[in-house]
Amino acid sequence: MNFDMPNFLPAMPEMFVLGMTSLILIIDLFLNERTRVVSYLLAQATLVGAFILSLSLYSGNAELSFSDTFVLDPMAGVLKMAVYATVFMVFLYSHSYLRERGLFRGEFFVLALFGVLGMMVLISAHSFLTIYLGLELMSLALYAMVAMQRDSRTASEAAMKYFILGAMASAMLLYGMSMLYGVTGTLELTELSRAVQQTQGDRLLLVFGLVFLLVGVAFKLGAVPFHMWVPDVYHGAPTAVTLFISTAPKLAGFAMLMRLMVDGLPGLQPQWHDILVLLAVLSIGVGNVVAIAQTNIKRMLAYSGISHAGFLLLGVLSGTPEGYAAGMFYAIVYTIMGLGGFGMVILMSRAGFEAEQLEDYKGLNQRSPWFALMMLFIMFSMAGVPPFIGFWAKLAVLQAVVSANLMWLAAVAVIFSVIGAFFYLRVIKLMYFDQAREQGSLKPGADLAVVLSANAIGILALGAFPGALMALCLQAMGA
Amino acid sequence: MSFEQIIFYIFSAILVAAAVGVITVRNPVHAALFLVMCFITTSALWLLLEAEFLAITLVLVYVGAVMVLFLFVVMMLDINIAKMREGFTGYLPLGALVAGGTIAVMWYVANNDYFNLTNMPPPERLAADASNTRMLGEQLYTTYVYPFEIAAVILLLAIVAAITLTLRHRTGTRYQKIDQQVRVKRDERVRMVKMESEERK
Amino acid sequence: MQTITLLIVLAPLLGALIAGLFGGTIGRGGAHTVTTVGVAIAFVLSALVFKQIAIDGAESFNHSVYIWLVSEGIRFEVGFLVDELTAMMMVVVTFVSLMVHIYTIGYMAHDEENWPEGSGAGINSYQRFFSYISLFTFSMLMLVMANNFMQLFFGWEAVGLVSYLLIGFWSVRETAVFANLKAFLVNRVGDFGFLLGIAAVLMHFNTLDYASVFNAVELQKDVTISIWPGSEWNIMTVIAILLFIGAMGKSAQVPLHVWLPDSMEGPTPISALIHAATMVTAGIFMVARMSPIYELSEVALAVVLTIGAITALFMGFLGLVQHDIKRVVAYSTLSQLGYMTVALGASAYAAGVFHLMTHAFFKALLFLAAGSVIIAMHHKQDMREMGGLRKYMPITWLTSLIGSLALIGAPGFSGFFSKDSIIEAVHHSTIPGSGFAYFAVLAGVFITALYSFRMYFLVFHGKERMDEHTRSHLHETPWVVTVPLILLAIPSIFIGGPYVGSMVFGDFFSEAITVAPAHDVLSQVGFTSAMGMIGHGFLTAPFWLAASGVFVAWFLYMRRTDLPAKIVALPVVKQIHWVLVNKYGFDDFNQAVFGGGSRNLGTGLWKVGDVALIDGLLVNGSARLVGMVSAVARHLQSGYLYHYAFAMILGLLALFGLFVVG
Amino acid sequence: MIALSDYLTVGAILFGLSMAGVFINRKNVIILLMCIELMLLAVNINFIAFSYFLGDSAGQVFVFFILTVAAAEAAIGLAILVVLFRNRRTINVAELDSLKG
Repeated sequence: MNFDMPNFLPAMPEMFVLGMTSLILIIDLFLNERTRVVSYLLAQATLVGAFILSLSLYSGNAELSFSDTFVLDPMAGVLKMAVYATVFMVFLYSHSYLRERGLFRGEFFVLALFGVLGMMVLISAHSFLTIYLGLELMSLALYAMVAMQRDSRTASEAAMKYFILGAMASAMLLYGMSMLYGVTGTLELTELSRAVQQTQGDRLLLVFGLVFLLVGVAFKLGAVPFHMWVPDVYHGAPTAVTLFISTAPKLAGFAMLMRLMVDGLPGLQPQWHDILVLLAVLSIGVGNVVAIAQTNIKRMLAYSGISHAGFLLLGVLSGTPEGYAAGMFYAIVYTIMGLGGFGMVILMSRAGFEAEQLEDYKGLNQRSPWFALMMLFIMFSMAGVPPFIGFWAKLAVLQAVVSANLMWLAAVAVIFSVIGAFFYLRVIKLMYFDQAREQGSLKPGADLAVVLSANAIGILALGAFPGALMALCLQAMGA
Repeated sequence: MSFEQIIFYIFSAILVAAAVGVITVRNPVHAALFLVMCFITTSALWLLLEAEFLAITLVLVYVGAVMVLFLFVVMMLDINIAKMREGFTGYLPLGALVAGGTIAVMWYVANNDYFNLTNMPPPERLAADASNTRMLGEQLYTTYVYPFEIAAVILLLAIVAAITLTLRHRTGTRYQKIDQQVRVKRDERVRMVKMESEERK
Repeated sequence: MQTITLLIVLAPLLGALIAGLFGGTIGRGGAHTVTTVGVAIAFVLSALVFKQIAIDGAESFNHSVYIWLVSEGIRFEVGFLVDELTAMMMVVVTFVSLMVHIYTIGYMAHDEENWPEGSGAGINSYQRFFSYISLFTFSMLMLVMANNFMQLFFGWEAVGLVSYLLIGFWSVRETAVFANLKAFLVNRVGDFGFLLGIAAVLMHFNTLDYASVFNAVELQKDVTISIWPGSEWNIMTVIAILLFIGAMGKSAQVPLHVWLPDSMEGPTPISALIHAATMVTAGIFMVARMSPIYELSEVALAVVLTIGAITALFMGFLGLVQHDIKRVVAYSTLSQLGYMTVALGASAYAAGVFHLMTHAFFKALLFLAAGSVIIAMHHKQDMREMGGLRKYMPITWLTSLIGSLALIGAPGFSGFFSKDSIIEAVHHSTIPGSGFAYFAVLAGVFITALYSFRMYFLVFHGKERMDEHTRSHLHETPWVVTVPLILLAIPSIFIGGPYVGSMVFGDFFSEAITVAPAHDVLSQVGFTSAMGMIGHGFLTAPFWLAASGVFVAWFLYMRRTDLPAKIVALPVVKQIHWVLVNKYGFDDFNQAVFGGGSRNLGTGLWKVGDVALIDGLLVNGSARLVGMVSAVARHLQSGYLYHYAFAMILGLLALFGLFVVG
Repeated sequence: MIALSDYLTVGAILFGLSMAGVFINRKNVIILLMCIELMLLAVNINFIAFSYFLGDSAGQVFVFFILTVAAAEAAIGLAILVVLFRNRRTINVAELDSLKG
């Protein structure tokens, strides 16, 4: 028996995050209410450290390790850094929200960091095994976080629904993996793609497995018809957790899609292309249309997220590196916008009051012109109005679709996003033209005010200079 | 029909019947016991497939730990089983349709020629002293060391999450804090208060 | 030059940002100082640019400042094109804006009275207002200085946005909010055409840069496209008409004019700045800028001419029956915009733009004077409650008189030169519809004189009809109000004579504006000097029409004040009057058609006439359909776990059915 | 001899039954958790059967991990169930409908 020592270097960020998380877990035992902030600071330090590590490891090459179950390529590097940055923002946003609701506990940060670790594993996965384990590590952390507000009826209901449906979805994913394993005899993605290419004739079995796999991915991304959990969970979870669930896991979900489809099954491109077209059309349609009937802003943003997931799929299904880059760009941009959208909900809320209803946004302009303007940026960006970054993201995926000769698909996407623009504009109308229900100006904490302003202005600034981020995505996809 | 086949069909039949039991009985305790039966019969099938270690693990870990946890929760939650018995058969046809549809498609795929005996003949039986456990162990600690570590993290996460969600500090309970009780001083317990005498009304 | 142009644009923007974001901190004084200084800087620098370009004859300036994105060879960029046309617009915009800034200090001094007690919306409204008008100045400058279609569209939308914000500024008034909605909806129709026009440009020229497009038009002039099977359209005609639909919305041409009178719900300085002097002329400016395209399509020119003539004449009539002082001025603006459009249609772009300039001064003057009267009258706007204000407010009176004389085109005043040039140009035009247009602009002269002096006499002369309380408080407005009036009165008199020779009949605009030789009517008019024009002016029909208008006004509203009521009582006149009071029934017709249900959307849309009718049905109908689908679809999200699971299983089975078995 | 397809058929039947179980069970969340265990069991049967017939140990390794994860999953699922019961005094699936639309 011989055992070659694997190369640990590419996995340094994972090891660092795990070590720090365990450290926080122990240190937190010795903290009380007043000193709890140490856990928070350590968690932030963990993310910063991981960012630095990933950045220093970033190179143009792909590096395999741990018997090819792990890969560090440019896509993994960029997505991981995006995850750290996103979660860093999530923590910043959540800090005072958690404090006001008695949720400011070490476990929140520990679970979130476990979730981050899961995303990292998923992003760097190069075998069915690591994809599954990363996915589960991330999902289990998320289930627990949703239920963390133990005295909330809605949170526990949301957690239960999320758990049951999520477990079903991962079982389906596993079933698909078992079929593909049975046909190809391997779990490793490169070997898998080779074996798929060599499989002659009847591809029935492969497609059968593929469908199951895509169900699992579509569930994570919240694509129709596997989206039913999204609105309920976003609505029921504490807003800080919603903020977490709605952002960083999308990046991981995108990575999972890319690993499975592009790295693992390029040979089935015609088949998954068709399936993704269907999922994308349904998602964009249902997301935009049903959002109109919502009165709760968290649900509205949830449906908006569903439609964004559809757009993300549009980028991937084109099957070109440019398309993948567009999808990645979209995922990152959506994360930034989702942070802003739910961040605004946090900013408007205070102890004992959740600003969840659209009505709560009436006359925001009178109460705080600045934050009304910031919200306007975010809504315009989500609606895809130039010059905000959301516009470029939509443009990029539509270009990818058009270049794949799917004119009709682009047209459908545009029509539905025009319909969808209505509900974003309604928020703006409420803010600017309606009479406020409550008087008194909005006075958020200084940290929240700064974070949200930076986030919203970032949306505008990136819209003015989209080139760098786009170039990064293109580079990561080797386009 | 060979002995192997007899074993296979008997256990498979019990497995399927027990699975039907799990999803149809009302009483969750019965359902849990049916599930135990599923696990045990499955482990028998796995023995046929020369996966001895996993077959034993399934019984030890699943039946021994996980299903006990299930039963424990069922008992703890004190659910009104009488109410659980209402309505149900109404959805059965639709359920049967779903199950039938899914199984039909999957059966159609599973019985693809690709998987028949000629295309995929069973391998030679391993020698009696071949250790399945050793084989798995060697793999786990070398090739699959990275997933193995992640699995460890998942278990840690499960511990943290389960405790976070369910641990309660009961406010009504009184604890004895012996060290403090012993160290108590008179001034901490007795306070002299000067008061004006009051008239009886 | 690049630094200067950037400074011109950024100074007002910076002022707007400071006043808007830190309004609470810097207070009222800080807000008006910072914005006024910002605009003053822009004005001084614009004047400098004008001197360099127009007087010293420097090369026109065309540079990209910043490339936003290059997508498939198409550049999206920010850049400035400064030629004679732009330089003139810049001076006009910044000058009027500066005057309005100063004036607003006085006009809005007591703005808190306009808000209900304790209203959250009224907090810092003063600072907000300054922020908006500075932001408007920035947007307008971006619009006129653009060197490409994308920036033009940005400016176009930005001025629109600020305009809506300002119309609905007093958001606690229901009328203001309604007017705001109306302006928004009507402009959407126009913008839709505009956007389609830009899209057509992009499609056919594959660039958004003005210079590249204009260089390419000659090659493309005979290209046709088929809009629906069996009909071939010249691409230039299509582009020109689509762009003009945008201009119709912004410059309030019939039938997209309905929003402008209602926009008077906004504070008066806004009416002067946005709805008289600058924003509404954006359409005129745009058409003049696009002259190389319009010159290639006689069909488009005829459309422009006809629409302009209709607006010039019929909107003037409506000014006769209004009692609200601001609305009279608003209808007069509509009518004057019609004149400019007529000039464009007749290919006399220079005359149109020249009228744009003179009009900006004297109409801003009239509005601000009206505002001055309104301040003195404690925010009453009904002319029937005024009269004899001359002795209380001498400066306002005198400047109003100057403004009115300029408006009716009294020889020697600025309006005379511009308006007479237009009339003469139309007279020589051979574009289809020019006969009607000539009649319309001539008749318009009489109407203009009549309503202008009706207003003048009702307000400043005759019996004092206001109540005792108001009368006892009447006095001239403070200097921040009167100084801008005086400063605007000066160009209202003098700007015409010195420049008409070079700007209209000379080659001042020859670089900026293209006129096909066949259409060059201005050269046929044959004036060369201002004095010659004045001398000629006394002999021609327009002068006598204007004079008779003034006379009739004097007779009806000074001598025989009983007559107007009697005339209106005459059977035929009564009906006409009814039609006019109801603004040709634009509003009521649509109200009746749409009625009940979707009233808000409906009333906004019907006013746009036939187009909107179809639009209304389609848009409304489909919006409702989507709403219904949405309401039904959300019930699928039943909240039940087993339904969700069922959906997933069905999804899985459907994918099997489609991709595995099928 | 027992063919691979026989094992796969058992797995398929189990998987289909447990999916139907999630759908028809409207009273008790615990049964849903059991159905999920059953689903994973079906997957495991597949993996082990493939592993045996392919002569490749990776399938068994995968099952090892699935068992681990499933145990963790059960623990968290039951914890959520306990929280739910404490909040609502019921674990009736049909009463979990306060979030909808």
